[in-house]
Amino acid sequence: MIEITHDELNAAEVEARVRHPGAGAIVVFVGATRDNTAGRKVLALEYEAYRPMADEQLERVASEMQERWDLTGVAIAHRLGRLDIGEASLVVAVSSAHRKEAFDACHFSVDRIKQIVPIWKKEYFEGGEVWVGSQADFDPIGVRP
Amino acid sequence: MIEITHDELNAAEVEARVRHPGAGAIVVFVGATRDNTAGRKVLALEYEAYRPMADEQLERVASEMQERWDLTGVAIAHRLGRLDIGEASLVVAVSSAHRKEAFDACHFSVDRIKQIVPIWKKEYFEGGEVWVGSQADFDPIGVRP
Amino acid sequence: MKITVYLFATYREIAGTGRLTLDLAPGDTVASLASSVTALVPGLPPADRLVVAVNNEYRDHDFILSDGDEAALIPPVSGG
Amino acid sequence: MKITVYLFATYREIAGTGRLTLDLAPGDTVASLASSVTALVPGLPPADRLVVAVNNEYRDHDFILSDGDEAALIPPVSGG
Repeated sequence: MIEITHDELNAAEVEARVRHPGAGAIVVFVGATRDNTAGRKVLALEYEAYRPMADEQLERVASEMQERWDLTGVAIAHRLGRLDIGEASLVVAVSSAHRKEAFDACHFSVDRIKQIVPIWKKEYFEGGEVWVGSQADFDPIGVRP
Repeated sequence: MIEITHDELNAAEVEARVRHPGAGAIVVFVGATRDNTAGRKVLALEYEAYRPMADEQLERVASEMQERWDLTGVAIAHRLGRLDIGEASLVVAVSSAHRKEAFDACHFSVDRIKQIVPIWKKEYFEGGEVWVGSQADFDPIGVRP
Repeated sequence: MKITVYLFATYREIAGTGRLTLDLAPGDTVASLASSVTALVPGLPPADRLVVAVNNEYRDHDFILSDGDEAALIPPVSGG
Repeated sequence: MKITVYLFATYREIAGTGRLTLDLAPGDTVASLASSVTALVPGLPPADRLVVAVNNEYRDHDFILSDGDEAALIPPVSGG
């Protein structure tokens, strides 16, 4: 249910993994690379992961979701490597009997991935590049799910 | 951006309609037909709409979303006719620069569709069938978005 | 004046038809329409509880109808 | 004891390498490791601010290391 890959992500394929006869709601999140950050034009992005820790932390996020909500399926896929603008970097699919659980769990997962999963994004601008990430907000041990 | 159809829904196709270079987040909701309601086994479902009022009310939901949140795309597709268990009855796709807007707008749309859009669902059980819908909760004029 | 009234889902099944034509007086409101329909069709909810759309818009019971309006009785919706 | 330390993203670029090997004493903690790395690699954040994983788990600075542990300096993450 967890996948980290250099291949292009296919949201439909990730969604298919959470289909279930008892699922009334499926919520899919697709994180895509934007053409700007704070008004500055972004040309491309690159994602790097610490594996297998990133895989284990994604598994942990999925477990936290399953513990906290009554879900019929969870699937998470994260892309690595160089991405063009508009390409999907993250796909999370969640299914549940009812929609509130699916929405809440899916939203939680994205927040949580951005707190604890050791994956880093570099943005390439015209004439520069920068690793994204805020030292001030980063506290993967202290932050609670 | 609004579609009411007797054909099978394709979530990937609906999602593709909201892709945008400024979109960092796409949230897709898929409403699927469940195999049970309050523990009773459901065999199939049927959706009926009052058209073109249903189309107009779906457009209204999309407009309310666009007014309330800063979105880069909205697409809604609702299925009509007879559906087997597990088939998608509703797909909503929302894109935005940031994920909170996309999640909130998408969740809102589903709640709102269930308040005001003149579409009805009939559930077929073994030995019976019933039109779903609660008279007590139905107040499409009084309810505010 | 002639007003066409469409019925859907459970109301259509109760009435045994999806469409009625009512002859109402000029100045008649949605409330008059609802009373006329419940008088014609036994088994519907009470007239004052009926939700009515006129020309594809939800309308209050004091809304005044015009000749040729298309009305619809809207049972509790259950799409999604 | 030998401890391997991996560096990622901005830390890897600052260090010019993705991997260091430290020779630490038995009983040394994550805090000792962080100090050793910042002494070796100028330009990193202060040692007490470094987030460290040991064998794929985030660990507090008082966590005691064992021979053969795989450690990693984790810069602020930005996946998703």
